[in-house]
Amino acid sequence: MARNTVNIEGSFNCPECGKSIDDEELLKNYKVCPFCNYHNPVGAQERISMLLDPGTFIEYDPVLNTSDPLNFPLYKERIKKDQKSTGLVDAVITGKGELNGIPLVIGITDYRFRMGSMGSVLGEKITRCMEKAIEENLPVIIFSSSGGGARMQEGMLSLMQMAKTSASSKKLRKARILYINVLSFKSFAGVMASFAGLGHIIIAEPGTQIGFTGERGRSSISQELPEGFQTAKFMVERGMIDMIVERNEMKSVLADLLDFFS
Amino acid sequence: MARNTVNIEGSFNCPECGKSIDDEELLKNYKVCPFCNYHNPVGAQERISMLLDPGTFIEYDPVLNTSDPLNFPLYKERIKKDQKSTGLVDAVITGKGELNGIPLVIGITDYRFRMGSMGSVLGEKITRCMEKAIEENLPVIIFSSSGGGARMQEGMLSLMQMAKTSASSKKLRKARILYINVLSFKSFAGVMASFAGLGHIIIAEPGTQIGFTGERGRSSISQELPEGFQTAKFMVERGMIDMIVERNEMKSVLADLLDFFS
Amino acid sequence: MDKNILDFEKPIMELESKIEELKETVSSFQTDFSREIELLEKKLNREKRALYSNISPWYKVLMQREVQRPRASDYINSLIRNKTELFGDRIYGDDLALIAGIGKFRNYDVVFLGQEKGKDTKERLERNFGLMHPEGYRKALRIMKLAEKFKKPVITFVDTQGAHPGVDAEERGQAFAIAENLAEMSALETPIICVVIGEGGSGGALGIGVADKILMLENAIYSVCLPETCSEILWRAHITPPESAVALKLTAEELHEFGIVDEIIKEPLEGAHRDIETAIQRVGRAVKKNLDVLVKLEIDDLVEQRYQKYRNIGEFIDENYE
Amino acid sequence: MDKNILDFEKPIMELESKIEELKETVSSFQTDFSREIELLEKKLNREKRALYSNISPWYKVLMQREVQRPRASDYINSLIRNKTELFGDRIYGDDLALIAGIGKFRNYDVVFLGQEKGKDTKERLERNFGLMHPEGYRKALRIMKLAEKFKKPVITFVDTQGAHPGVDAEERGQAFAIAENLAEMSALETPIICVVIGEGGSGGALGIGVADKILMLENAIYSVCLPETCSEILWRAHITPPESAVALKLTAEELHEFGIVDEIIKEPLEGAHRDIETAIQRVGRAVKKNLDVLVKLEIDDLVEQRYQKYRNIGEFIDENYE
Ligand SMILES: [Zn+2]
Ligand SMILES: [Zn+2]
Repeated sequence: MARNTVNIEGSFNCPECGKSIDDEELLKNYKVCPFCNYHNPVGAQERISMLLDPGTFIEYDPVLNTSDPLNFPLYKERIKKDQKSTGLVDAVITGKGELNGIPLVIGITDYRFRMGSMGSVLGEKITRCMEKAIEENLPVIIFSSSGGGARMQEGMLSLMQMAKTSASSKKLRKARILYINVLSFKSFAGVMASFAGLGHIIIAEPGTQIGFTGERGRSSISQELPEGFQTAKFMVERGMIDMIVERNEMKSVLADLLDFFS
Repeated sequence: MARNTVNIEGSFNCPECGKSIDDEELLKNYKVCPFCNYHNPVGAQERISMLLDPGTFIEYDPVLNTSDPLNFPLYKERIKKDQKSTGLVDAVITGKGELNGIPLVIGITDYRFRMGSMGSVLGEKITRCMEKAIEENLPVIIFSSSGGGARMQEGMLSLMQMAKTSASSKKLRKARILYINVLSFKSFAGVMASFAGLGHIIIAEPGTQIGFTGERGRSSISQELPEGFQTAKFMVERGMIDMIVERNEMKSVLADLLDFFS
Repeated sequence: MDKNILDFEKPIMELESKIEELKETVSSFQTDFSREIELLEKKLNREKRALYSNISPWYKVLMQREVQRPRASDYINSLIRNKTELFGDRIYGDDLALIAGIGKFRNYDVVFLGQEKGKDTKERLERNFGLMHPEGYRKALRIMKLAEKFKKPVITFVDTQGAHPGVDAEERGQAFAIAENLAEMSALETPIICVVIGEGGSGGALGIGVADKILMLENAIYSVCLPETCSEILWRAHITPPESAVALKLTAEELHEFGIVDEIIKEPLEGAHRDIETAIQRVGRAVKKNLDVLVKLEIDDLVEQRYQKYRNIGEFIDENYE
Repeated sequence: MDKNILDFEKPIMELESKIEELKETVSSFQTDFSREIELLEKKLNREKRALYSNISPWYKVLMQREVQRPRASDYINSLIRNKTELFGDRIYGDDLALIAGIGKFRNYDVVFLGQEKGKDTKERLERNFGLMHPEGYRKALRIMKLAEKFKKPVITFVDTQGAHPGVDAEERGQAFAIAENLAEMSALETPIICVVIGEGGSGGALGIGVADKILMLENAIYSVCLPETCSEILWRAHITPPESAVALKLTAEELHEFGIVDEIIKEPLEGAHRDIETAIQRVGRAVKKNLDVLVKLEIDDLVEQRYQKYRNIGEFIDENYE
């Protein structure tokens, strides 16, 4: 699958239909291909600028960094590489901001950084931002673009982040704080099976791939795949997702939801 | 299907395997065929004597009778006929008693009376006995042998008994009072889709037929039926029933459950 | 519109069109016929009122089935603004026989649920003729729980012949799904208003029909079973479906007398389908009026009143007290 | 027993049998060899202790898979009296990969859940090798909710390579079912004790593994992913599964150091499978000891402590604080 983001000077070839699109036009169109409606993955910083009112975002815990607690082979190197290429410290940005004037807490996982997988930093930041939301009584929206689940290189510490972020999601529920998940590009495994699957409302962008077991895990079991398997549309039909929302309508749909549930 | 109960002088032919069984022996065996384990339907009074400690049963509302509120064709005649043949006033007996010394509230619907269907009397008696159980903080066991659902001859008053008995079942739940359903012979439609499907624990006797739509309703839709469709075993595999319990073990299993959840 | 005419209306429709023809014919005369026409039209209207206020139960049944009545989607689309439809039970599937979502009704944020039979053949098949599967009831419950959590009133529109009677529905626990809804709706901590807009059929209708207030359109029906099923069971008594429809007492008026229906919503003279906009606005007004009252109640009182409402339904002879 | 011997044990097993042979041989002599034999056996035992207290992570993995370890059913059958097994999720199906029920453990009424891999080929197929489907997680949740309602402690036995990775599990929302369990278990208002008895594999294990206390058998493993999967992902680094097993830090001791596992249950010298009864009794004692403490806590404190337990798991550099 396509991991491309806009980084070729001047123009961009759609990984779905192959057509060439002017960079500027693509950005104006929220990185959605104007020819085939392919929703290109969006980085965390880009998502913030697409969604929040300009100048309202205040980042939480911007310097939280992995300590490589397992001293895992190649982990440090790969982290550094991803930090350099994305400008992120880890695979998530969290913070507070406003959407059409409505204050909220937001978190965004980024596929470009270790496939958006969850280690201690991602788990801690998600939990902290949920706890802040409870303190300040603000709604929470989490965007997930996580093809990876619990991050292998932090072993069981990663797996336990599933329990930790699910526990803080449950705290949100108990506090009657609106919690919305938006799944974009890919959402699988340990991220999908914890905080990303626990929202009161779960939205997917068109074409998002959603599930527990990704391609790799499934390979052990050879089965005929049903048409459209694990796509957003498939998951709506299977009752798991509330709705599919086009990226250019995302802001207004979220504003409606925030307004309704406030 | 067999509606036979023991009423032929001296001996009884099993409706399942056709073998002849001595009346006395059949009764000693809880009306279960010793040859094929067919569980013959049990009347409400018989169930009480099989299950409760002798002399402990105190009946609630023994004279509650239908008023034929719709003045429905032939209803009065059929009620009189069933009253005469069963010795019951309507299709349910409720009351208080003890099982191995444990006090409880019990209700038993009887297939022989209008197929165990629910009109105002049955609904009122179920709700009253649940309310008594809440007042006295006693566990509730309801046996259902109801092939009929909401009783047609009382029209919408019958249908609303589904809501009424479900509401009192929910009151039991909120009061943390143990509620056990035992399904015997048949449990369908309006009875199954209300109080009989709401227990904390749902038990079925072997061979019980369980579902929403009975044979009549299904006839409109021609479909191949899966093997064992709507049997107790089928429903356990489909996750709807906690367990199947043989009639001769029913008392001890219920005693264990009452003991555990007390 | 032809297929929308039921047998019982044919004479009056004929009279009406004859008067129309007459009007056309006389318009070419110099003589003034207006007084005579006026008298005729008055008479026609009197006849109409008599006819439509006395539609037999069986014709009411047929009206829900054979006529292009306004459906749940009509009421929802017209009465709910800023509508967001929600899908799925988060367990097994989505059921298109039930439309569910959130939006603005008048000045209220509400959650809505509606059984939708569909408008044309394609939609009817997609929506399974409004016959819900277990996943539909579970979707309804999931979304009602959301309403409860965020303290939003629930409005449900009932219009179904019953729950889907197929093998797959049995396999996934149709009876258990409906029972759960009845239990949970009886204690849901937010106001619920149910509007019976067409055909209320047995437990399948009731599965989204437990409410603080049950409103019912004048010509809608609500029955423990189909009149045809009733006749089948009573075949030895030679009772026809029209007779069963009478015996079952399935009209709004009768159900109001039994204390089951709280309020009857008058339809336009010839039925909701002849003036859909008026019908919808009347439903809107009735819902608003009831909602205005319900939202003022303390939640505990609301839930206890709902319990007592159902607690008190039923008629019997209790010799101990009489 | 042959198939129960792993490579690393072969030399010591050989030594042991040689000593046995020797004993037999010398028994025909008049001379007393008992002193020499005793010395040999002492040496053997010292070697054994050294060997078995230093089993490599990879051999621990293999021990859970290739050896007839005691399974969830062994612990449940031996430790729980008056057992009543409960089936089904009340929604879709029953999942035999999970054994669930109620019974007496020591002086406690408890609810138990256990992932069961099965003993022979037939049972393994029936139980899907302990790989749970969404209906299994939902069955677990239904029965845990019953435990909460009636204030009974929950004991769970973890032994699975992971959640079932098939198409049907995806269709019925495997991720969503597991997520719900994690959320609900984190706040369940009754004590939960989890015992990792064999192979704890990823989210599939965790789906019944959120607890107040996590106990773990000395040789059991618990890993974010299979070592093989890890090696596959790191193939360019030429890391073999045994090396991955080291890197992943999946042993009881390592997880205890991370604060993930609360207590390690010592196995009999050669492993739980060589002395099943002792292993089971040790598990019983450890569970009882922890339960004795947990049941004394106020429910609110218990749930808050559980929250804090998970809240505090994770290692990172927070430059604002360092
Ligand atoms: Zn394109
Ligand atoms: Zn027999």
